[in-house]
Amino acid sequence: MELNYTAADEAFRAEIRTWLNAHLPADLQAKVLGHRRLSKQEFLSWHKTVAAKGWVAPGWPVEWGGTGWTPTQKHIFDEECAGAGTPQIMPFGIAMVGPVIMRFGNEGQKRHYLPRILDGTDWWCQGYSEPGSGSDLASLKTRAERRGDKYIVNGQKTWTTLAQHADMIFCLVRTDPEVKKQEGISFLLINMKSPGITVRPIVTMDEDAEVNEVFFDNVEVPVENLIGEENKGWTYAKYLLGHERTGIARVGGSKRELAFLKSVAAEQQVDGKSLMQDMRFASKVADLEIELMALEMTVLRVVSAESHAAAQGKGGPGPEASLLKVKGTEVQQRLTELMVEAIGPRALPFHVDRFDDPAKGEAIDPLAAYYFNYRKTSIYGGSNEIQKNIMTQMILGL
Amino acid sequence: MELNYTAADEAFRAEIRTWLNAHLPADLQAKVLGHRRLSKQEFLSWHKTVAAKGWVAPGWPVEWGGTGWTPTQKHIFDEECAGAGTPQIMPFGIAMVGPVIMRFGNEGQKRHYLPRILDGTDWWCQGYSEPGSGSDLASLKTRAERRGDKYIVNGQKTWTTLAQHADMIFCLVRTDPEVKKQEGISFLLINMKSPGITVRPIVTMDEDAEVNEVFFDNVEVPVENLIGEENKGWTYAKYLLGHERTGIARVGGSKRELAFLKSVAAEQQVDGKSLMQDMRFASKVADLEIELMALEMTVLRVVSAESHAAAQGKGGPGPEASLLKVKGTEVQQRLTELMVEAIGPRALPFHVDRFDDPAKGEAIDPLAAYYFNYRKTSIYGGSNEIQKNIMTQMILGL
Amino acid sequence: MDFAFSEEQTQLRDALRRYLSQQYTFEARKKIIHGSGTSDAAWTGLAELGLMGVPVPEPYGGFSGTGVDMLVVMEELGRGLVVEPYFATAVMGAAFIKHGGSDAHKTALLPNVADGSLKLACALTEKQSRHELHNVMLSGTAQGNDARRSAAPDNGFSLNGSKTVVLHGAQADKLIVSARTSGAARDKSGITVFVVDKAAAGVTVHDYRTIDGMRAADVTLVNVGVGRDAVLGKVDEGYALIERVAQVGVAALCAEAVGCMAAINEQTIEYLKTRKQFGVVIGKFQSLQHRAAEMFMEFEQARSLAYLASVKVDSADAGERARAIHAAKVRAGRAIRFVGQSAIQMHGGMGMTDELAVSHFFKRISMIEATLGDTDHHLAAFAALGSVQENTTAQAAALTA
Amino acid sequence: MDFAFSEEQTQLRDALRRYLSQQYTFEARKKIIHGSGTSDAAWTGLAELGLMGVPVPEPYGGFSGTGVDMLVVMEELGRGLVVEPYFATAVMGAAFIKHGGSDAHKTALLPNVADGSLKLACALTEKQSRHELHNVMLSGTAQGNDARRSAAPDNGFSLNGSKTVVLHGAQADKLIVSARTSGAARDKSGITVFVVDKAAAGVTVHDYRTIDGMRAADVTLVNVGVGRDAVLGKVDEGYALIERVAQVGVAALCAEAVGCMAAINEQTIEYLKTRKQFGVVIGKFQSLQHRAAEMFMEFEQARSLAYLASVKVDSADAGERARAIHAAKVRAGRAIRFVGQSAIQMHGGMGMTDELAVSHFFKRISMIEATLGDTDHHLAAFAALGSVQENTTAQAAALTA
Repeated sequence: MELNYTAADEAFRAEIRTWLNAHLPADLQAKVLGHRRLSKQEFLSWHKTVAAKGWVAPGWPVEWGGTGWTPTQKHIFDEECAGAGTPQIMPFGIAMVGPVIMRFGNEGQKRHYLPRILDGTDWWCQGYSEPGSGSDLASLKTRAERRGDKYIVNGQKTWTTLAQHADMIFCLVRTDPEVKKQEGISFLLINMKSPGITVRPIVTMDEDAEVNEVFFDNVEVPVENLIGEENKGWTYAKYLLGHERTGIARVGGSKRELAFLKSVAAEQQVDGKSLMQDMRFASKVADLEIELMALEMTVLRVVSAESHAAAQGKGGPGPEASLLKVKGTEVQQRLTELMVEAIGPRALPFHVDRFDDPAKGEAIDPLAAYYFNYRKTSIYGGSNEIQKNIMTQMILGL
Repeated sequence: MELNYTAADEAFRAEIRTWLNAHLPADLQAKVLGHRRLSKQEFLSWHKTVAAKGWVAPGWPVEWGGTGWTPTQKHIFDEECAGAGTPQIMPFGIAMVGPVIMRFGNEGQKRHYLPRILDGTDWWCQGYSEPGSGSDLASLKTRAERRGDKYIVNGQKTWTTLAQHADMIFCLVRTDPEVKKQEGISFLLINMKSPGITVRPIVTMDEDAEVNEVFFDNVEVPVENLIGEENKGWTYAKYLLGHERTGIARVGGSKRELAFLKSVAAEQQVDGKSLMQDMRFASKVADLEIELMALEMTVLRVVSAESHAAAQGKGGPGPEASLLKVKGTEVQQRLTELMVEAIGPRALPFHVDRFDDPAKGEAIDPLAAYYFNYRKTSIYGGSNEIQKNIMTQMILGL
Repeated sequence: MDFAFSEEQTQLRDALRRYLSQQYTFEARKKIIHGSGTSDAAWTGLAELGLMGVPVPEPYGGFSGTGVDMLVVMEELGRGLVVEPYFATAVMGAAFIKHGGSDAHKTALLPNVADGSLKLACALTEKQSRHELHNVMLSGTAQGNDARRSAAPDNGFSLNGSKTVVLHGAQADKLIVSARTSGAARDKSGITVFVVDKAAAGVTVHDYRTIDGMRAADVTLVNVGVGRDAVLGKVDEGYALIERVAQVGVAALCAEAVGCMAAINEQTIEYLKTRKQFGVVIGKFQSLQHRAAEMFMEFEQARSLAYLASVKVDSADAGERARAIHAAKVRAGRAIRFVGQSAIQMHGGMGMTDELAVSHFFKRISMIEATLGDTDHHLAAFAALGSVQENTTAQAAALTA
Repeated sequence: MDFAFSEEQTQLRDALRRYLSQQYTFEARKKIIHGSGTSDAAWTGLAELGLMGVPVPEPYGGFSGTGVDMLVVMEELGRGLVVEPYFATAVMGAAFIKHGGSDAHKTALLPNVADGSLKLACALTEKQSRHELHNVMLSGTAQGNDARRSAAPDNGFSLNGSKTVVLHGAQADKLIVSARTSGAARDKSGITVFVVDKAAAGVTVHDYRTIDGMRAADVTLVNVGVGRDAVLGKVDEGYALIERVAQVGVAALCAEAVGCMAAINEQTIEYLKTRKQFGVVIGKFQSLQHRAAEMFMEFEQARSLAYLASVKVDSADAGERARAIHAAKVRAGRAIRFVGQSAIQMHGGMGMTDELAVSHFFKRISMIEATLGDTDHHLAAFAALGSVQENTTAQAAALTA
């Protein structure tokens, strides 16, 4: 057991940090650190900066533009980016559809799509959930009927994150309604500019428009946009959900937010002293910090197990990802709770007009909205109840 | 809404308190307050004292020896007894089988058993649970076969509280194995001295012998010991479980234990001051005290609703009893947790030889055992999971 | 010992619930919060129901309502998710006049509160004060020669400073302002409470939305001159008045939270009964059932102490009053967190949307938690009250001695 | 960054687990705890496996084991619910000698620890001290003329006072005793640590069971004379040594708790898979499934920090060491409460019995929580360390400045 980073790891960290210091624009960083809302252009410009450096897809094979980093290096990279306050690299292309295309796509699909994902040409979104199919994803109803060399797609997807920015959507569609629900699903890539697609924003309780409904009205999709075999889409979907999950705990981001929480609390007064000197509040922060320390160690244990497995030619993470998802979101949500607690009645003002610019207003302005927004984390990506079901079955065998 | 007691209520309280002061023996009180273990004789002598005063069965009709008190008066009586530290009046006769006999028994049964319950001649125990039938009580297997004017009983009961002291046991037995499980159950009264009954103590984790296994090997029971009709026992069993539940919250006892907790904590030092001055510990106590205040109000709301219902000739409490059971046991268990926390490493010594006498050792000696013992409260009498099921179905309609 | 509501209370509740369900629908409310923030029509409607008069003493045109009457009103306003300035005006504002006003104040102001023609707002919180209402820096300076003092009238004060998160500050006609007239920022003495005309020279009000659909304002006072007759209570001794009024406010907020949570629980149960996944309604999943049962229990426990607070808020016994108020806010706070978060979680993605009422209820109760002292604030205050053990017997008391 | 155990560690673990599962069965253990409290045979068996030598430096006949080696041992002893005086002797006792002993102490004592022929116990806690190991009143008085002082040898001390809950005090050959040699009861300076022969005149030991099946003792010292050569560390500066040794102890207890919780979780899952109610195994009920999943998560989180503590306990960086130790004990404490209580609850009545191992595990981990500082104690200590933010980038750090 060796829980210190090697000198090589530390050198790697220094390299990342130096590069981030030089290339992360201060205004962009200020927005991220200040919990402000980012534009498409801002996400994209950062994606392109990282892509130009060759670091945008550390999880990909080197031949397709990956980095060849060890699991530990990937972890360090994630942590440094999160700590620095970089915009998130959207996962829909790099972490989701990319690996599916790589694994199950044909050569033409790989050559066409992968470089465009890498360099940011295509912004992808995810067409999984439907109004009637949330936790029970396999019950999806969006139909794709083959007509000649086209599929005709009809139906609706929902909770489609940032679909308003997207060029492409990967969709689970029903191609055979007669068989068992998991067996009639296919995996289609659809151009968002296709006639018949309508995107309608869903306003969330923080009055943001992160998610959308996407409607398909006789949308024509070329058959060459099918991934793998028809009616085998459920296999690919599950692969996608199980791929690259250690980042799911978001330890780096939570460490940054913990520091932010402390800085906010330190400025609040209670009983004539700083709120961080208040035993009750300090205890809550300490408990949370300890939970986060434990989570970081748990992530690193999984990373370490991955490294050993990789060394023996075995693959990917198991159901531990469910643990990381649940604990990760609990920590994230708790951080936002304590931020709101810290600022007391000043949580109330809703200066939504200030949310695009950290120069407007104060650092505390977006915090209540951030709290409400983050309730999503225990719902999306397989709700925490679903994650507990997975642990129950896969780990505990109940 | 009138949340103060009336002058008449207060006078009633004073009467109870005066009587308790005069009649509760100091040594017995010291044992109860000191969490010591009581002998059969001690329970019984207190039962007889209260019975002699005519207060041992406040829930019974006056004609059978009840008090004619209002629900509020009954609540006050419970509270005063608990606060004073009287031994518990065993519920198996007074609160359980008594009401069943009164409601479903024949005249002969009433005239024979009820006075003996009242004056303590018969110590009753409860034959409900079996090794295979806990939460799923109706799956019980103990057989009673009719042979002439007798039932022949074979099988086993378990978790039988204080069966070692008992003269009589009321039993759910299976008289018809062919029908739906709820429909083949009968309610039998069995003399514990009958040949073929064996009582085997179950040692609990605090090394106490509160509960037992009771084995029936061809035990002969006269048919006149059947309550009501054969195979209708499940109805009577449910009646019993739903009867007289507001006491289930044990608010009076918890108030006494809260005072005890504070007295123990006040004597502990941390950081040069009393543990009750420690913000972390004081917060936990305050939270618990508030929960108990809320529970008391909730109980009084149920009592008040009962009074209104009684005034309109309607009967008893509903599924709110489940709420009182769950919250009541949570408070009781939390009290024991904080007592153990308060005394730190001094929780470890297990001076079980001192548990029968408060003059031996110190007040803190039995506290860890008390904590472990009280884990039972969320298990017995319908586990808290079962109570949540009941609330789900009966109140929420899910 | 009787928890039943009187016939009048039941009638008031029914009338109010009927009015709100017909006139103050979720859609109507949405228009209001995205419009000017309050509705004159609704205000008139509520006034016609007699709501503004409930807390006002009879001699001044009201009904001399008790804390329990206010509970009935606030519970329904919570259930209806009403964003009108009732709390600012009829709860807090009226309480300031009632507990601190002179006869002249009462005669001049209370009848107008009762008939709905006067709106009040309370400017107590400052940027640095968090939950401590004695943390006051806005200065009240007696008359004198320098620039500031010269603004004060004879025997009066000049007010200078800023308040923040003044609930419905911009919608009010008059502001009730706490000011530092002597001592240092956190002294409990040296605070004076003034009634200030919002239209007075030197008063600037910046109106904004709050995240729970209400309105609040930042209020700045520059050389605002007020006379002695603007003082509520006594000069330098205003903090006791503020504390007393805050208790009235806390009791009302707990009642409002109970109304909100009643609605949340109903909506969640309804959702569990209709939403299907895996071929069954999700209310069949035991983990959700048990969470719903826990929401029910949290709600009932919070309700019990909201009732207690509504009765004890009128008590003359300061210790008993404080104990009930602090306990109710703590218990409400715990319930708010659990009930609100659980409701959103069990609604899944739908719970995150602006479209369903449940998210609006969640936001409102969350902000109630942050108003007039949060859970920790009241927990600390409760713990500081010491071990007042009511109704324990002499024997048990002896143990603690 | 590698969490794998070495081949030697894996071998040690396997050998120990095999030994315990064969020789130290639940029934065998029960006989021990209801008999003399410890087993000579087991002690010999463990010694033969080399267990006592793990923490002892090689020059003194041991294996110079690391914190991780001790983790491996303690986790297995936890899993086996071993009641032998390993913690008192090889963890705490050996650490006192290693960190505070002179060469003479080491030479005289450590080889005997390593071969199992010497048992130690640490007498630190007093009735009033609760979790504060600097709360020491047992007096160490330098030589002098009065009755007490005359008992002290030349240049030595006379010890007078009482200790309580001395783990395995009666089973030990020598006691390591903290004494007040100057200052007042709660001063951190003025404490001196002594090695005292249990057989010395004036030493009385009262042996008793502990509720978790161990043994402890009340120890009374009356005019016990000890020489300068009995001092571990420096006179009046013993508290730093005690703190250092307590860290070693905490790391070991966390590892033991992890072993216990691993067993508890396995037993609970097994019970859920076999116990039937309502015609199905109860593991099919979702509320129990989710609780089991939460137990799993609690366990894994506690395990992660037990690992960290086992590595950092050897660190020369005092801040880093304290941070990891406090965090591990807090996290273990949270897990202990949840895992233990849940296991009993899900076992139903069977969980309450002395018959199943699960109740014994529950008692043991509960007492671990109360040993060497409880959750609140370490939480306070952790919070007091301040915001040491490791591995955050310069940008984030700037925010907190």
